[in-house]
Amino acid sequence: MDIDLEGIVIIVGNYGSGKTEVAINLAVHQRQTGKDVRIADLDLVNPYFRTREVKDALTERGIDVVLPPEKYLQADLPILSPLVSGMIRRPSGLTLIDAGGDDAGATVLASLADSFKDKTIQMFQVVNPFRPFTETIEGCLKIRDEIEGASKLRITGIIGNANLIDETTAGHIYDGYGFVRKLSNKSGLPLLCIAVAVNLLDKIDTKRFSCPVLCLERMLTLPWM
Amino acid sequence: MPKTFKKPEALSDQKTHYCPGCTHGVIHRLVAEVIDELGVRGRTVGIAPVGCAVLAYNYFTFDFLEAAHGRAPAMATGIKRVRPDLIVFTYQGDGDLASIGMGEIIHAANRGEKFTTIFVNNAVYGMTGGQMAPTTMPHQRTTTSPFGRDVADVGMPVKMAELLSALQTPGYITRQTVIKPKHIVRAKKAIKQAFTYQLEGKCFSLVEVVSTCPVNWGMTPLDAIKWTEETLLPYYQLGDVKTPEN
Amino acid sequence: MSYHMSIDVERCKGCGLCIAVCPQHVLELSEEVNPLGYFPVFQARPDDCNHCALCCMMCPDVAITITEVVDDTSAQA
Amino acid sequence: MGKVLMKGNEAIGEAAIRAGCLNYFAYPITPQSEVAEYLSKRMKEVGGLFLQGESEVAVSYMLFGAAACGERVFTTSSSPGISLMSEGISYISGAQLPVVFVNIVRGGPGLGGILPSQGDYLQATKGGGHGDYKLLVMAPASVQEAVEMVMTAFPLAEKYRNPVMIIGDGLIGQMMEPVEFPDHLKSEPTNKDEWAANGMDTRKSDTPNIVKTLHLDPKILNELNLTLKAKYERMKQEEVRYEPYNIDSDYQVLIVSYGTMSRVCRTAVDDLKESGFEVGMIRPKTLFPFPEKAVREAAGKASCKVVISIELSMGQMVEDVERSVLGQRPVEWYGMCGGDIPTPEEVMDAVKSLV
Repeated sequence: MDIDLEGIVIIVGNYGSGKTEVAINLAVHQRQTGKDVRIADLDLVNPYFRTREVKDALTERGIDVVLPPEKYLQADLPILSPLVSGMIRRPSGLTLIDAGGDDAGATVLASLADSFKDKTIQMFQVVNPFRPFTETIEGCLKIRDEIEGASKLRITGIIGNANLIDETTAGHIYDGYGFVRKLSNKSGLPLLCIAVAVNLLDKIDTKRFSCPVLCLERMLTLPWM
Repeated sequence: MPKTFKKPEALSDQKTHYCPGCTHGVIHRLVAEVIDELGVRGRTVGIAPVGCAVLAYNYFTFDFLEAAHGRAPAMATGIKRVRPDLIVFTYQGDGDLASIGMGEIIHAANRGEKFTTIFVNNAVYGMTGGQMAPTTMPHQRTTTSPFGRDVADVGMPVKMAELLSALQTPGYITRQTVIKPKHIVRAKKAIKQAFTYQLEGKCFSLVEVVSTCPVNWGMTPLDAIKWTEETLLPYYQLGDVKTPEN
Repeated sequence: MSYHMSIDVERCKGCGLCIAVCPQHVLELSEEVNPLGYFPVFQARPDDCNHCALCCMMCPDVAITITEVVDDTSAQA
Repeated sequence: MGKVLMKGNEAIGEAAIRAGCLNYFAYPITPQSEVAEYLSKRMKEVGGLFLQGESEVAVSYMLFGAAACGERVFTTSSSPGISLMSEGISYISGAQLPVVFVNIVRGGPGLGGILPSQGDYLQATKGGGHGDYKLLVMAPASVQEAVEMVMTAFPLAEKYRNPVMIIGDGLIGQMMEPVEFPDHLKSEPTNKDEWAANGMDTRKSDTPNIVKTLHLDPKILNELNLTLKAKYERMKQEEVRYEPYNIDSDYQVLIVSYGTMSRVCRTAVDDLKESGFEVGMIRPKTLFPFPEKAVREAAGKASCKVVISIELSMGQMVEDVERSVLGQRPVEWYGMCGGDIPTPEEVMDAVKSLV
């Protein structure tokens, strides 16, 4: 039971669901299996905690990171790199796209519709039931509708990311798994995997899950850590 | 037909600081009469501007706020949004509303805020000593246009009623004056209509009142009325410019 | 029923707007200064007043009022 | 309700609702726009009000209007926006209205940048607008603390009839932490009928209330300013909040630091302690009133050789620290304010270089 992705994979979700952390870790994980991996930061709405902050760490691992030009990296501007449409038109290996939060962040995807045409695309909704607006199944489904409406693309699967950062316990992981299972049943969307922080792994009985576990190493850290 | 006449209840006993012949006093009285007639004194909040009417809160007998220059429409928005049951009006002059507060009045009108603005246009900054206003007439001399307003340099006088009427949001925008009894009767009707729209929760309403400033114009009160009639009214034409129905 | 017009001398600023609108030419400016320093208006020809109230309407200082006087003669009539 | 994972900006918005403030006027500016985005959804759910004003100037007077008729109201903005609101803040202070402001500070001067900064210390604590006024200023160091400060800010603003400002740098607004919303922070009834222009019928009175800032009589204006001064003195007596850290050790250096910067300093203090180098820290939670006595006493400790103010600004807090230390020890400064945050190692080097 392992995660095996290829082609174009888009990561979406509500604000703070952990999309970027999940996307980065997916990139690292898939790279470790020997695939060619590229990741594009399409978060045009949130100026903090973006993929661009871990560019060097990813590049060292042989992952191709597509970002706006260097001089605009800290700008408060919605700059979409022209490289993005190129990488979508000619995908090879795994092409990961880290979209911004909510429908607002997913809107940019609609502008790339020409590039997405005739391509098979997988789009995963990251869900953390400990976040506002996604505490209920209805909340998650509402966000799914909003994102699909804004991006003009269909969500094809779910990634569970139940956590309270440093205060996450095994209980939270089990509860979160139960929640995304229910969401999967209700929505008919398959569960790709659930994310579990690396330091919690030995406290978790992964046999309780019928989906793969993505081991999450926190890369977007705070300055005092 | 003989009739009685007395000070409205909504007007206080205080003597105003306005100069002899200044029509602010007439406009104050009309607002007070309308508030009395609508029976809303106990739930009215007025907002005084920066300008000659800065002390307006002394002349009425209901709650009042005093605003910073031009910001009265933002304050009125604040009140009306949290207490829609209150009857709110701003009382603003031409410098206050058409210059420093242009942004506030346009956006309040465009949002369709349900308050009423009484806009007193006397084509000059009264309070600060007769300087040029956005509504000063071409060639009109003021203390900052000593050679007369040069429209090539500072543009034409702003017609606020028409400018606000260009907004697509429904509203009641009218221009009146109070220089003669017949005008006063119409002005009062317009003010009452404006407050009635507010009471009905219908729309933003603004009554521009073309007014006089004998002292800063350098005229007797009667000459000021004549000058208003001959010079201001042909440019600032009277009547409803916009009604919520059209 | 009759009407009584009164001018509050202390409120009047002597602007003369009422004089100009009075159709009966009842009003004139006084020669005496009021406490505010103005020469207030007074009814020079009170008998000509028909209580049309145009002066009241024009006065920016609410200095003129007209009240109803209930007297015996009008009650009998 | 258990803990939820929230961004500082969202938590600030939610905290206001939990504190009973259902009126929010704002204008978007990075890095705090998430408050408006969050509340544009949440206020609908709870039947509250969100209005996006046409400018920060207008917003500050919408706050004035809403507060003047006795309703709880707040806004959030970031540095350039607060500069624009400073006009209104002066009027709100002069009219003695309870309004809560949150400033998610970004780099300056001018447009500066969108990354974290503490460059608005002086603006917040010494004025910003015109006239003799002061805000009660609080600075959280975590998302949970931001929640508690916002919830405390409303009753404090009402107690003093004075604006309260919460200063969070961009990182506090943007980072996510687990939070919970205390329900013990309930506020007492206010005396608003005595002053609010809420309509005479509302308070069953026939005496108008007038909310104004114009006082042409010099004696009356002087009296108002004396009243304000007495209020600020009372804040100094009753509202000083701070957190001492490692203050029982025989520290050679005393750090004064607040907000995000203090969290980096905390890590540095821990790491230095492991290497046998003791450093104490006072973290002001209120910037006005400043914890003068705590800093003075901590600086006076026999082992303490030097005091250092560590900030994401070019030493704006130094003069408050100097004023508190009263010349007992030299006062130094370390910091940066381009958007980068010093690492714990850089702080350790700065501290070690002092002795």
